[in-house]
Amino acid sequence: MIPELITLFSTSLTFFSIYVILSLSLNLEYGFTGIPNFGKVFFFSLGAYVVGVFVPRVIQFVFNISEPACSAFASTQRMSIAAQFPTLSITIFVVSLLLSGLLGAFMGYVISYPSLKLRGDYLAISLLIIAELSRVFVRTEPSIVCGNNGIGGLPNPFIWMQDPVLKELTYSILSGAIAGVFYLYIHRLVNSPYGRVIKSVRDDELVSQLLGKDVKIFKAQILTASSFMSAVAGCLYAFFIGFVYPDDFIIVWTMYAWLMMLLGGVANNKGVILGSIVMVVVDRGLRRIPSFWLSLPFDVSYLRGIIFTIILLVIIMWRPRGLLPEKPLDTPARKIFENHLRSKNSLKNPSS
Amino acid sequence: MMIDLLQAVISSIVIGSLYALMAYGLTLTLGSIRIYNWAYAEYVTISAYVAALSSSRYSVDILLCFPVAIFSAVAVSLIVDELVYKPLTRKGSTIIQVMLASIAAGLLIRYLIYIFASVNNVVIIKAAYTSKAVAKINDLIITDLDIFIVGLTIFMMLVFHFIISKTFIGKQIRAMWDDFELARLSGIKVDRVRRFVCILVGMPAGIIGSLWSIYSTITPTSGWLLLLPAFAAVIVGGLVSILGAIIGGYLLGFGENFFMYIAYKFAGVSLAYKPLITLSIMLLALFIRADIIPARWLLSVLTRAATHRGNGR
Amino acid sequence: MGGQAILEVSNLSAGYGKSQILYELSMSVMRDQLTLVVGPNGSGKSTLAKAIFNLASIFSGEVFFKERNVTKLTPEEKIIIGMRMVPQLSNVFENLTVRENLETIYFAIKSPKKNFEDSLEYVFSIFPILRDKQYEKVRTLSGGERQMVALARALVAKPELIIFDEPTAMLSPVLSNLILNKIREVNESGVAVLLIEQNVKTALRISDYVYVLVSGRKVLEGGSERFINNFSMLEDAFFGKFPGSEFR
Amino acid sequence: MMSATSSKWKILAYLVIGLLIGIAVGYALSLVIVPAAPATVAVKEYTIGMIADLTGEGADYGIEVRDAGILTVEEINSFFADNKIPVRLKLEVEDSKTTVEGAVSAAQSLGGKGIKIIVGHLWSGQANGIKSYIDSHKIFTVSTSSTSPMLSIPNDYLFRMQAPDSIQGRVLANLIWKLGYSKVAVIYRNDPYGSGVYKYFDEEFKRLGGTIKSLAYTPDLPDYSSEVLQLSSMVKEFGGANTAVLIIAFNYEAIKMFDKARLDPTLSGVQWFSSESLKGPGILPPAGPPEVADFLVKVRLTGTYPASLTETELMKKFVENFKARYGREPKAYGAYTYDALWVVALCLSAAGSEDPDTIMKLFYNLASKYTGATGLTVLDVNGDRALQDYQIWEVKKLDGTYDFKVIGGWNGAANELIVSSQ
Repeated sequence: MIPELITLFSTSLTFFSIYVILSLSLNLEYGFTGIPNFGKVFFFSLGAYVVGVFVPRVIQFVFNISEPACSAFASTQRMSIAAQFPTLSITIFVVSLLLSGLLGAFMGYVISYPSLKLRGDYLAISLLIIAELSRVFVRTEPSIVCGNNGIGGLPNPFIWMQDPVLKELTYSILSGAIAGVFYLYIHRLVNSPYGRVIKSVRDDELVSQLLGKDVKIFKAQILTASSFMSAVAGCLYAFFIGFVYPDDFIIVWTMYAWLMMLLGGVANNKGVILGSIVMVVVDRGLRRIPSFWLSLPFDVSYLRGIIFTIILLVIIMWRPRGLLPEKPLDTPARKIFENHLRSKNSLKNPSS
Repeated sequence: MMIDLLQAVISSIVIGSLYALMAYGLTLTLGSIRIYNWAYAEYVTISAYVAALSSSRYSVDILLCFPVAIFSAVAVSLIVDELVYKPLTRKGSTIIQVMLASIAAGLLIRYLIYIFASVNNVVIIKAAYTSKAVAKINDLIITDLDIFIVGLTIFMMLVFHFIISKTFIGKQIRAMWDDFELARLSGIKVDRVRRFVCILVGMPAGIIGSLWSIYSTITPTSGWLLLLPAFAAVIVGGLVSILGAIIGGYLLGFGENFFMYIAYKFAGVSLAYKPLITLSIMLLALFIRADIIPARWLLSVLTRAATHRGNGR
Repeated sequence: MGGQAILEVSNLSAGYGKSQILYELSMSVMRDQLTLVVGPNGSGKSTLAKAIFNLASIFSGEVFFKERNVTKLTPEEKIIIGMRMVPQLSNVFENLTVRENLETIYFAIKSPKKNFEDSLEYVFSIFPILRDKQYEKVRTLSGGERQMVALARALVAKPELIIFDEPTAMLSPVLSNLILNKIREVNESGVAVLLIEQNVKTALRISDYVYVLVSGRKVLEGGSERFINNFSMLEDAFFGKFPGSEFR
Repeated sequence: MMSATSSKWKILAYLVIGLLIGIAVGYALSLVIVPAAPATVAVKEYTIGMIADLTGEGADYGIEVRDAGILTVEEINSFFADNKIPVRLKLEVEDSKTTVEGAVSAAQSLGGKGIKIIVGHLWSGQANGIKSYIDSHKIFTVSTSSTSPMLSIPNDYLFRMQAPDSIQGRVLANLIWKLGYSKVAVIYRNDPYGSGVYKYFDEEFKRLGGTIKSLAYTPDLPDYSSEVLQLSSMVKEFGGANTAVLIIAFNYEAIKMFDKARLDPTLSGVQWFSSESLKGPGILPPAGPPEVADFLVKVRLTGTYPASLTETELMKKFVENFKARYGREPKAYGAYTYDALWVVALCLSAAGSEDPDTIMKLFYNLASKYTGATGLTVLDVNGDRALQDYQIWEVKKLDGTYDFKVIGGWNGAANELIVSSQ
């Protein structure tokens, strides 16, 4: 009973953190800078692939396991070994976290090059295609994560804790912390002068160019940062699931990210949190209700999909800026300015 | 050897014409009502199921299945437009929001199809029609289905071309394609034209669906699997050029079958890489469009060859 | 005045989205006159045209066409009852031929089919150049010719009122004079014209009655000759020396 | 206009709130109802997780396994009740959507509910997927369907009611060789199952002295015409004489291939063989298209199927009950589910707890004594079925209806192949 509750909590928390990171990064791209990233799942999957490539190879190299990394036997060995070496498993986790982040950032930077030249909608489709392309490639290419067999035996950093409940709890708390760090980082970022600039880029590129801001550089930086975050999310996901499988990373992930962002509120980080909460509750919640309780003739998983898509449609139709509206920046400068306005409220509020 | 190549060419043409017709529908939506219609996949799937079910379960003659399927596709296309796209356009949503909505609508429909299929236990189904070889030059086989597919698609494309270029409604569509506001300022009843476009777009979907249900077994994801190459064709064709889209369709058909086969035969490339060809071609085209690959002339040739170029700016 | 006014605009406040640009503007266009609207940039001239055609968002006020309240009519319907508008920039279908450009608007108005050739003749009599270019795509035409096509589109199907939004924008002086004269001809042929112009001097010469807009408000109106005589009045209005122009 | 949007917003807000409430209720229910059972009497109720493909392309198999499971649990419970054994079973079914990640998330959500024992229709890809999870969380898992040799691993938590395909591969090789074919063109699914069967078939057939050309195909493509084209050119290169084709595929992909192949004179001129995955619902009419069935008759599609040669009493009984309950025959893995659940039930009653390690030990020796619907379920060191008989079937058309006709068998104990000559 109690362990069940804990497991439920930790699972939800882990997914919540992953969702938050994903949607935060999308919010940074679309909400604040206006880059329509329809390839979210691509950057997300990068993180997972890094785990799938890096972790097994390293463990097998260190303990020279001769078995091919893809074989289930090798994966069992990896798990049992990692269970004996806490420091090792944690180090591997940290390193692969960094690696995936860096790879994500790098790809983000690379992608930013074409995306600057493409018009918004072209960018959207091409990112969507890149995501699909990479998935198909990884699924076909056996040397990365064993093609469409997927690769297992990715030891959770806390696998050495004998009690799985405790293990998952620790992991969830860790990922929650990571999400929190990202949240604070973005909050600071968008409320800084930098934040004002990217918003101006979103609202009117030309003007911000005329103001002497190099739009290209800003977009590149944003894409790099957000891709870093998405990749980290993917890494967390891979370690939690303990198995990397290309066909897992289909367009639905991208849709989820958009759903969470739009639901909560575009360009509003609190909104993103709200969106992620709704997401987790619906997702995990429906998972916990076996289909025969709902007495449906079909499986619940379809119902989940339907609920999500309907919410998404409703949002786009009636509340395209999300439930929570975009707030003006809270910077010291602005506070002073507002006081100034209050003192002599003759002037109109200058734009930008 | 030679025979195999020819066989590959034939399947290239068959698949190519399917893509071309589908790309046609997508281009029409994109050009005249400015929508990246990702839900188009589900129009195809639905009509495929309608055709397959009515022919296999209720043993309707396959030729009668076509009109039924086409009708269903048209109906869906109209419904989706009325419920999703038109309201959004009225609200002045950005093209990105509409694209998002179309993907969402598509997923919704797909889930519904899944539910329908799993409840009635018809997840995997095929139209009841036995295609036979009509021509056999020693080992080279041409089935009646091949001929039927190629003939029908080309015929439909000609019909659509006539409608677009000659009839008055076609001219109105092109006017809308050109400049939406001005079309309204010319007294063109944009909503009526829009509805007509939806019908015009639904028909190819219906035809593709019913043809595919004969050509291969269908599952709720068949439409989506077909949509990616079709979109690739659209992009290769320059997004808003009908002729371009058709050329792109055949290009991809050959890419996936003929070139893939050659690559396998002579370079030992695994057949599994087939989808990659599509997607790479698509990406290449996009990058050419964005001047990231300095080969603009290649695309501009395509687009200039096209009957008319919408304002892709 | 109201007597043979074909277009009445009363207390019109309009803008885009939430931002208001026109403030309680009232004006009227006479059947047989060429009415001119002038004003500095951003004074809301184009917004006025758009608002009359329900293409901008109207906050308050009405628009009457032939004593009928047409404020809420859609642009399509307004075309059908005989109003026309020639927008400033994209005012022709680039990828249609000249003929098709004319057809689209002619048949959209359900005019009798058999008379199409006659109307073409009429149009070509005004713009002879278009006759031999009628099967060419507008894309291939020069700037001046495009404007002519735009005018032709407005004329082809028996209009009663045409609103021109800066027809001479981006045209050489010679061409703009030509176009303006054509517009005058149109007006003399018995079509009421509301002309929105920037190069005031030329426009004044062909117009009968003038409204001056400054920052969304009507600051001045009167017969053209009055302004031709002392042009300084206008200049002062433009530079905001007039009663009513010193809000902001 | 403002009022309109705000009202819309209200609607949306209500929708979301309503959703949250609904879900919250769901939680409450799930938490209240799950623990409610043990609190009743001295009778212990153990919840057994079941993972099956209830949706997606593999639903035919998954649903059969689920139905067999429900049937069996009822039987077990009534048996225990009659014999005053204080043990009851309860089934908690999770859908795995015919995908690997579906199985993984299913396993996780079962694990999240504190379930210690899982019985499931887990084909090898899925079993491979959930393996790390069940091992690290100590969840005792029995698969009714996985047969990949890749997963033959000593003292892990994955047990399998079927023998690994290392045996089936050999049986196929011997079968094809015995029928007088020395050259085989193989097309196999590029996943643990397909490559597993292929690997051992390849070894054995080469050992027997045959030659092989092979082609791996990617699952879930819309169209397989180029694969089929390639297959036929492989057969051509063999020259047709004493050449056969072996297809190791899932039914929904196989149908597409057959439908292309039936028009190819080369491919319809040779005999085809298949592993057990094609024997099952979905490939023959009414589910499958008749023209494909005709093709299969024409090429005399012959294959193996793991089942005891002498039909046991239990099997008869199970089939009768299944028919009586669901009005259709158990075609594929139902019987294995039946046996798996029975052995698990016996273990639970013997152990008196669901501690996975105790269950593991018990499972070994109880299984080796239990003779179920599918014969004696002895396990090898890897926790896989050790002794496995295989039926040899061929697609035949008898007075209008198509069926898998048993034409011979492989005696697992004696390692000998009998094929009725015709």
